[in-house]
Amino acid sequence: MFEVENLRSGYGEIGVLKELSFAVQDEIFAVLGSNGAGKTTLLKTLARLLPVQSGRLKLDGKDVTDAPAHTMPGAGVAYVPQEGNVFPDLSVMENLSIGGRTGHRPKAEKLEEVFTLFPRLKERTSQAAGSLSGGEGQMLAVGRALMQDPKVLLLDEPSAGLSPIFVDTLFSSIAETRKERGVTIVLAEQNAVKTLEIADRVMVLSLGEMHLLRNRSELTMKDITAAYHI
Amino acid sequence: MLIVDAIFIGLLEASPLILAAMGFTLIFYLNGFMNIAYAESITFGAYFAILFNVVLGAHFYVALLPSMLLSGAMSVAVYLAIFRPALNRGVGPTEMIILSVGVSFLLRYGLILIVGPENLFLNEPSIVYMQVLGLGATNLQLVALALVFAMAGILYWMVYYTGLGEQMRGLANNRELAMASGINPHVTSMAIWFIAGCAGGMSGVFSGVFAQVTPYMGWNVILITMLVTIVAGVGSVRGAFVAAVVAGILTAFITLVTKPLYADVVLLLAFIGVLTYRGARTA
Amino acid sequence: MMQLEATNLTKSYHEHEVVNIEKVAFGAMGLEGLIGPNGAGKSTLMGLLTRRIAPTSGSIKLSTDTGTKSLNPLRSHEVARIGLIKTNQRIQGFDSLTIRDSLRLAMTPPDAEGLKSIFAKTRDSDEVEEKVSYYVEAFPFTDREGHARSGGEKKLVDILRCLIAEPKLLLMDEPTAGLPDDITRKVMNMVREKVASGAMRVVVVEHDLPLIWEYCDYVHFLSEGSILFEGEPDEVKSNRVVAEKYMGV
Amino acid sequence: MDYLIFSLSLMMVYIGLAQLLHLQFGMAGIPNFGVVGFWGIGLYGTGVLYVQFGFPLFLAIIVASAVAAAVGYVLALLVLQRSGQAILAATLAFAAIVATLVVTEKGLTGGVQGLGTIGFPLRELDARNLVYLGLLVVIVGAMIWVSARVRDSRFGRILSAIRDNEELAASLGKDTAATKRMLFAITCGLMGVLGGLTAPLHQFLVPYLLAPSLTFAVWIALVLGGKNHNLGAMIGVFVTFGLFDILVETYAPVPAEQAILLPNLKLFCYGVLLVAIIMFRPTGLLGVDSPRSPKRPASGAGRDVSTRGAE
Repeated sequence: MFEVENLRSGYGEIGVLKELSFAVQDEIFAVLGSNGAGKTTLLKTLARLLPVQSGRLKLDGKDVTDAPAHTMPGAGVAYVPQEGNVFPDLSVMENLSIGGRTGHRPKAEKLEEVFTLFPRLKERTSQAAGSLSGGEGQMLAVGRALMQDPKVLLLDEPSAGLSPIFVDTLFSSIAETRKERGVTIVLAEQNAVKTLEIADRVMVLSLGEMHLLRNRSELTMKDITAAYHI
Repeated sequence: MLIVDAIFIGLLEASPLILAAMGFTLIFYLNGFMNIAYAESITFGAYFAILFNVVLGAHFYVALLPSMLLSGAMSVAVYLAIFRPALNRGVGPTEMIILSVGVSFLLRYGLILIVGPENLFLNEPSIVYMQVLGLGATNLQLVALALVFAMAGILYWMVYYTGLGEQMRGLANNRELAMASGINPHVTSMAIWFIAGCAGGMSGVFSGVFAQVTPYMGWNVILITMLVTIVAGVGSVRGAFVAAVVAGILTAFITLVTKPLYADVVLLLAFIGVLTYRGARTA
Repeated sequence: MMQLEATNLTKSYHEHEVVNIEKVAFGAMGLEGLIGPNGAGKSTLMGLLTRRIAPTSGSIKLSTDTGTKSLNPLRSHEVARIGLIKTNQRIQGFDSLTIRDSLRLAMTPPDAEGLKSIFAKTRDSDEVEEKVSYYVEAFPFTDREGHARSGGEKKLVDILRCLIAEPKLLLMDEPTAGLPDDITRKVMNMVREKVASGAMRVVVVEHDLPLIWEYCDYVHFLSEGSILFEGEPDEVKSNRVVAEKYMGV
Repeated sequence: MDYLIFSLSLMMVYIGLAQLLHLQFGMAGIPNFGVVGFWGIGLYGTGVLYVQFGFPLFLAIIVASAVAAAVGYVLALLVLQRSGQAILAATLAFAAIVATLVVTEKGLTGGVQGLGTIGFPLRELDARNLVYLGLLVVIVGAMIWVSARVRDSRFGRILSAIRDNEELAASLGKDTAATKRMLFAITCGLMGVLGGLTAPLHQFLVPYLLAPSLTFAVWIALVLGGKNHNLGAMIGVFVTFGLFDILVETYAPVPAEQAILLPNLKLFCYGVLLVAIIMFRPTGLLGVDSPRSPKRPASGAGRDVSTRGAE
């Protein structure tokens, strides 16, 4: 799916990612790391919201290093940022509807799927997204992304700031999405335990560099702890 | 009776203002700056109407549509030529306003250099006075009122119930997420500037037909439009609609109970008061 | 004696509680660290302590030798004047001021900057110039007489502004983000010296945990808006709750 | 009064207003769009006190200016801590209120008929006109000199800090709100002084003088000359008022029938200039003043101004 070669990226003059190379296959690809490891920067760059400072980015073999952000959904990439992941003034329904603009299937069908996955959203269709609780907001954000009918779903720390019950629900929804719809998922997380339950492969970032990249089965908590410096 | 009078007169007087406030708000909401050159969308709308109605001799109601569309086209042209490059260069909101003052001067005095400073008059459709609910009004006023409200309704519907409105509000709300959701910021912005220009143009045509067409007519209502927009809160089209109607009725009411000129003073003081409590805070 | 104390402090956005702290005290231990996973509410807590963010409920008090003062009714600049200053996580600066002017500004007291100063003969006292030179020359700025050039230099100036202002309690919000390693160490060594000399107390919010373990005398662990554990670095490091919350058990 | 001396006197007033706006906007970042209102309070206040109440001219100017300063202070209390757009709208509204009140209060101001200034000391064409122009030059020169002092002073440093990042300045213990209020009240008072000094130049004070076009003319001049440069205001007024109003309108050989279009052409050119400046040279013709710091170590590396932000 995604091929990343010698990627450097960051904000303005500040470099965050240093020479990152990896490839995402049809899988749940987890990016773990402590605060400030560069997870958000990586996902934003994949979504083309941050310029690539150097290196290449390919999607399905096609070079998208300089593709404008708004063409990415058409190419099958949906992105859920960690912060600002809904349109606060728009209603729940409108948020979903904005997501539903891409893809070929009818909106109604996709809506039904999202409501099956997150029944709570159905009860709140006319409520402004800004007034949702943290967990509901996160569900809406994922739901909006799924409305795009993506091939690749980029999720940036969906568990951040959520209560444990919501985290459980959310992660099982993510696993279900993978299983039912075959969507490739790039999941950036700090929550290693939950992530290891559903990921196929795991890349651990530490201060902008790749600490390790392995299959889940070859990975122990100890490997991760080292990268977290605890 | 005073109140009914006020409401009726207020609605009649506010009708062009409602459209102007809504169009102005759209741009304010989308691009985050007060576009003083929006005054020229209003003025040019009226002059386009002069072109079709007086010069080319079309019926007033026939001239309305092309005038409106041309005004929208001009709005897009100005956006593409000046405002978009400036926004891309990161010009701040206050400088954008000053820039829009420059654009406003350029357009207005350019217009005067071409057509002259004289006041012009549109050929009104034949006027019939009628009694509605015990109040006197002309058929033109009533048609204008109906058309303005229809247009305002269409704008409202467009902003709140169509895909374009959704995209526009999404873009204004969270630009990054909007782009990540596949909204093309350029196309959406152009659409908004076009629609805002159309609303301004129509507002200008009606202001023109009720009084006269002058190069300063847009300028004369831009202050009140700005204030209405700010009072309505940053970029709620719904709010601009309500605030424009309220401002119109309030002006009419104050005019009826006091000396006419004090109406402006009271209204302006009220606006400053609202800004004190509602304006966005800095440190 | 010097202590910043928050009691029953809460902050909610849209009924979503970001911070809920029963009681916490900063500044008692010298150089302290505040750590926690993403979304724990660290930045919100910093904002609450310096009155940039209004709390939903709760009280904040600063106790010094001269007495105890409630911060709740104070405005941002008043908080700074009683000796509580914060460095910024995101790059903040005065674009038109040179590095030196920016530092001079930070250490000039209010009564020296009034209208009268317009007609003063010299602008800044020798004492000010000396101190400014000390800080500017301690670091390898590209242009010591001009403006901060890179994001890193701006970030460094932000920290130096706070150090030169000599607050009683300095809050540092992610000081290392965007700074090269050697500069970070130099800054932290400087901070450690200042704390050791008793000039100020410091709280560092950081995601660079090795730095926390190395420099801090005491560490507060914040998760889900509450202080879950406090102690010396080794205790915190080996604490199960801390590891679990970071890793997400 | 000789037309050239009249024009030059008016030009001095414009330079003074632009210089004060430089202090407000260029230095402290306060977008005052009510310049004509404060100037107008000075103008009409002086006229009314002098004509209707028999105040001596200079006492009338002082009282009227004090009113302008007080109004500035109140307005500052109300809106100065709000966003730039709110300040802009509120000051614009304030100027409209002043203009409206001048029309409504006919008893005092003469309304649209105007207030005859019979008895002002400058009616005769004699040396006093030149002396008055000299006085204006001195006053405006003093304003420019004080601005330079402000720029180089600790007070000016705070103003720059507020303009660049008010929240950061407050977090360092600066009472930014009080500083802005004080600056605003004083400079608005001085705008009143300039208004008061304008009163004797006119035979009649008419409400038309209070049209917002004065505010815009001052803004255009400042932005054109360079809002962050101490001489930007002066250069800007030379280029706009000096070039168009004085040189072209007075001396250009334009046939009478086209001459009526000249003011429109002038304003059209203002618009083009303003757009071009903001698009291509946002710091104005003169760019940015390099801040002088009195003490610098001998190493004295070259000062690079190019990295300074446009703001």
